[in-house]
Amino acid sequence: MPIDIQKVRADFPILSHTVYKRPLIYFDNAATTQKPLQVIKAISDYYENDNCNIHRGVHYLSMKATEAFEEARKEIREFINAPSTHEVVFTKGASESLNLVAASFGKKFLKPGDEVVTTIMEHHSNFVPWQIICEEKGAVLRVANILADGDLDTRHLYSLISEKTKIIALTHVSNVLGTINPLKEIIAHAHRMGVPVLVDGAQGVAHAKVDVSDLDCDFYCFSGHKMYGPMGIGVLYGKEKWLEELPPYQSGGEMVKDVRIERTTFNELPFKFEAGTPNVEGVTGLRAAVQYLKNIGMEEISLYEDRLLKRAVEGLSSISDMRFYGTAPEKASLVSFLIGDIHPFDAGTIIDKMGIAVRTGHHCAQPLIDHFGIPGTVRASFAFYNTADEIDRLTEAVSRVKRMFA
Amino acid sequence: MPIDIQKVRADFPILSHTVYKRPLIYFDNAATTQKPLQVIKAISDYYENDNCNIHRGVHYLSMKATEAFEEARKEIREFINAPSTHEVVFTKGASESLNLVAASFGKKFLKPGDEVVTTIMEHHSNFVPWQIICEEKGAVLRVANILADGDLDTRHLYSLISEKTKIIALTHVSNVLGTINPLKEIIAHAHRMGVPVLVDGAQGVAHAKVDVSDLDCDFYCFSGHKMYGPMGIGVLYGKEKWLEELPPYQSGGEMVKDVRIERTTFNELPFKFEAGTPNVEGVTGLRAAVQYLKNIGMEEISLYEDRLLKRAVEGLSSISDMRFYGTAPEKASLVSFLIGDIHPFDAGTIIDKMGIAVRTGHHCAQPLIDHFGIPGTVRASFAFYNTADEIDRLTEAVSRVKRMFA
Amino acid sequence: MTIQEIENQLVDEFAAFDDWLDKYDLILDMGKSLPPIDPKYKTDQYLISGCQSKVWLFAEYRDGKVYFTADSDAIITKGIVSMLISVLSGQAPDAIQSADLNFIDRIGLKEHLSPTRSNGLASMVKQMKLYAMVFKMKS
Amino acid sequence: MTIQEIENQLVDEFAAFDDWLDKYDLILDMGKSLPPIDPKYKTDQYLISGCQSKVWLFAEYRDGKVYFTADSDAIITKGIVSMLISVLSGQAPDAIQSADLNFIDRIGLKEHLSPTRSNGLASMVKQMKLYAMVFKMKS
Ligand SMILES: Cc1ncc(COP(=O)(O)O)c(C=O)c1O
Ligand SMILES: Cc1ncc(COP(=O)(O)O)c(C=O)c1O
Repeated sequence: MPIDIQKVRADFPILSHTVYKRPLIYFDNAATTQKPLQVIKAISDYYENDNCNIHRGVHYLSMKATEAFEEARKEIREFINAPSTHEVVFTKGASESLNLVAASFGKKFLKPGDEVVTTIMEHHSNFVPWQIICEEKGAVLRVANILADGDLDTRHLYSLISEKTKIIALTHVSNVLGTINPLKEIIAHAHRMGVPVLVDGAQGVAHAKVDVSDLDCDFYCFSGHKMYGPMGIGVLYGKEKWLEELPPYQSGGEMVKDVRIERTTFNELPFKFEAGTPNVEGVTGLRAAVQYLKNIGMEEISLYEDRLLKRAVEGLSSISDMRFYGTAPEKASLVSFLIGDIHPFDAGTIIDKMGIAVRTGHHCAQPLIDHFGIPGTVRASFAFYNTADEIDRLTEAVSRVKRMFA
Repeated sequence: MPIDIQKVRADFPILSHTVYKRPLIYFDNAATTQKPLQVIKAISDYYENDNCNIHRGVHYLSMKATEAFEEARKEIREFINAPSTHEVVFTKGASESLNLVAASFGKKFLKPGDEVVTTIMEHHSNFVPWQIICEEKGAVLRVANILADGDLDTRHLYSLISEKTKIIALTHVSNVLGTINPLKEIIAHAHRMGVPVLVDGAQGVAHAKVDVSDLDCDFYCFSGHKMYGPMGIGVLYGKEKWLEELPPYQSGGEMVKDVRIERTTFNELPFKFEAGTPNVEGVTGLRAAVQYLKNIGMEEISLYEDRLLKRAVEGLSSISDMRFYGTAPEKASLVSFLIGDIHPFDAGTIIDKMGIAVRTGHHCAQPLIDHFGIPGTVRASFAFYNTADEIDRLTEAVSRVKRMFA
Repeated sequence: MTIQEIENQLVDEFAAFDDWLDKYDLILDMGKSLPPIDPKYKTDQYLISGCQSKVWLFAEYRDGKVYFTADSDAIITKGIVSMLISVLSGQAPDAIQSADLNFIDRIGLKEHLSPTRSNGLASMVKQMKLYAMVFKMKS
Repeated sequence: MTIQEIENQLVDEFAAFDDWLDKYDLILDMGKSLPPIDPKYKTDQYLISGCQSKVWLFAEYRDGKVYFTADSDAIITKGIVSMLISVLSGQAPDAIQSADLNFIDRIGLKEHLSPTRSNGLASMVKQMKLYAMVFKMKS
């Protein structure tokens, strides 16, 4: 069923706000998405009825909260089609998931002279942790280039893979360019070379159906807050064989089996990686978000967002001197651009005053921005609650900026 | 103003629930506290009106969320009387704060033969991270004993401090025994020996006024969810001189200054330690919790909870064969006990069926439980929304358990 | 009696009580009446460790039937163990493997067999079915 | 004119406009009219780096007064810089140090001077006051 945009928008209270006396147009969805009432209510309901610390309690509330927690894990397993619930680890966000793998994988598997392959389009959260662990272990970080349209240069990527390569860490979707990487092909290639692949799914999971079994990736990381769920919760999917091998990351709480003064043994998966009191609220909210998305349908969402993208590209292209960053054929629903030589900060400030929230700057992908030799871009990123009319308002706003700075 | 218990209870919707057809009595506050409507509403309001990713955005919502985030930091600085806001780092909870310090401090300062001093009453979250980093660095973990009443054996603790000692990590309040450690004295002593002190404040911060400047501790760690705030948010207070010296923990997002392919430089405090999208929801909820506590008054809370403790001890002591764990003169508002030889799991299961939520087991403090040579304890931990009547119902429940298992 | 018949009998016994505490009184009685396990099997090798209560389980195979004995350090756990044994002990491996043990749910004790429950009973059932499978393969 | 008088004048100028875009038009004009900084000061040494736009700031001391010149790569930033310079340049160190610059707030541009804002302007004001302090100490 196609998206009923009025109905959908009614689910997101913040969308009816005004800023600077103009209706808010929220195009900063790649930074964080807004939350439907269903998620907000799931959180209030949780605190009003079920709040409790979980797992080890034998009392009623604790059992109820534990059950809710583990039910959420099932729901998320299904959402990404992970083979098993114990391959679904809850973290505080994509950054933590990525740091966890970099730290634990690095600790166990990286030795001097080893190599980690990544790309120049990575978000800092999938770049700096590898840079740090490589330096610590005397390993080398190899960085794959992009082509002129923002597509990953897979030939360059493949040329970087050798017997020294211990892991490939790359993004599903670039948060600056929108480029959707050909994961299946890359992963199959890497596996033929015996190299595991970590995917940063922060920008991937909310906009199209993700199937980690089909992708056959070794790790997949994402955040709740970028998929209409709460802040402070994220997921690390990892293949059992890897998660079993990796040493624990943080410790304390539920993740131990036996703590002796002399030595500690660790709990089984997924608990081994979940130190401290888990964020039951976050998991409950994320579950509500997943249910909401399932209800609308990921296919409908993709189709709708693709149409928004098409309209945005058409509208903005009609303005002269536009410089687009990221025009790959497979592209998520966002546009990164500069308006002639106008500084992105200038453009963003004025666009904001017209009630439109866009992000400007390097978008935590500085190596990529440096590659282009620019101070940053203006990025408008769309969600299924945005409308064609809002897109047209963006085009008008950009024209206005151009006139103001002429 | 003394606590108006009816008014207070009305703020906590969950307290009017029934379980097994009996009114819920929630005595698992040391595991997690319930949330007042003010906190629940702060969260909904945030998502309905202000939700946004922060810091680097130039648009309206982002600026508003950034301001809210930094205002919360100020409020929490004031709550614990930290000298400066940049000494207040947001984490996902006490466990993460503790892991952060253990990992970063260990990386920088621990060498083979060095020693870390801790106590046998620590929660796993302040024990296992030190155990792991000590093993990694070839350092030795020294563990201070307790006295018969559950007080820390400070003479033993002091005897463990030497030139080899690099840091002391101890809890403010034991989550099993309730013992409140004489922090000021210990910290002053440690500082005379030139040794910094980390305090696990997870059980300390919600029950009495904490003043980190007065304590002069080097680090103080706590969780939002144990102080009437949301799950998924916590705090690390650290003295500037230490936080400046420690290497970053997780990376990505706001915590970098400049990311080059060759090398990354890091942001200033506190951002250096805040990788990834911060949990603005959690921080907003925590702020509401702090305001709520300030409104009631920490002194009133302490007085009230002390009275509950006194009543519980008196009531339970009237039952024969009770075995109490933790009877130190300075004690937080919780009782840990066994009823004769009845297994804590048996006792807890029956007490639960009477509608009373208590926790049973080792409470993530296995070294301490092993020290006593018992399978665990039953722990009832009180909050300012509990009543004298509820305490009496616990005494009855315990008598009933005793009769059932006689 | 078949597994199903014994299950029904147990459900009936509990149906007589309305209050949870009375049901647990019955569980305690069952716990106390669990025949003791041979002390030589009360070792780590036969231990199924939950987080809070321990369960020791031993099984023998005679004449096509599996016989279980068990013990626990907690009496409520012993009570549930006792029920499981009365249902499964003396049955054929096939019957044990296919038993869905829904009587626990029907009595209202489902929580005790939940894998997130901290008492090792879920692992115990798994272990009982494993014994059955192994005996069947060997025979 | 005193700092306060110049501030008031600026506030009046903005009061004429109701719409935010008109106010920003005025800021752009001010940005364009900022006297250029001597290129030799447009180096890293004089750079105050915000996250998004760069600001270069130079100061001289003559006859008891501090004179600032500055530049930025973003025109809005230049506009705000231009206002700050028109208010503070040519003033005595004491006056600069004690200026609270609330005109920015009164105009409704407070956000631009917020330390969490990503444009280096808060650091620029800090730097201007620092210059004033240093010049005062030297004299
Ligand atoms: C591609 C990509 N990876 C990782 C992240 C980090 O996600 P988070 O900040 O939620 O941890 C982001 C978002 O900021 C992103 O866009
Ligand atoms: C004394 C103590 N330290 C640390 C923790 C860990 O706190 P959290 O689980 O919120 O990270 C707890 C609570 O579980 C505790 O009681």
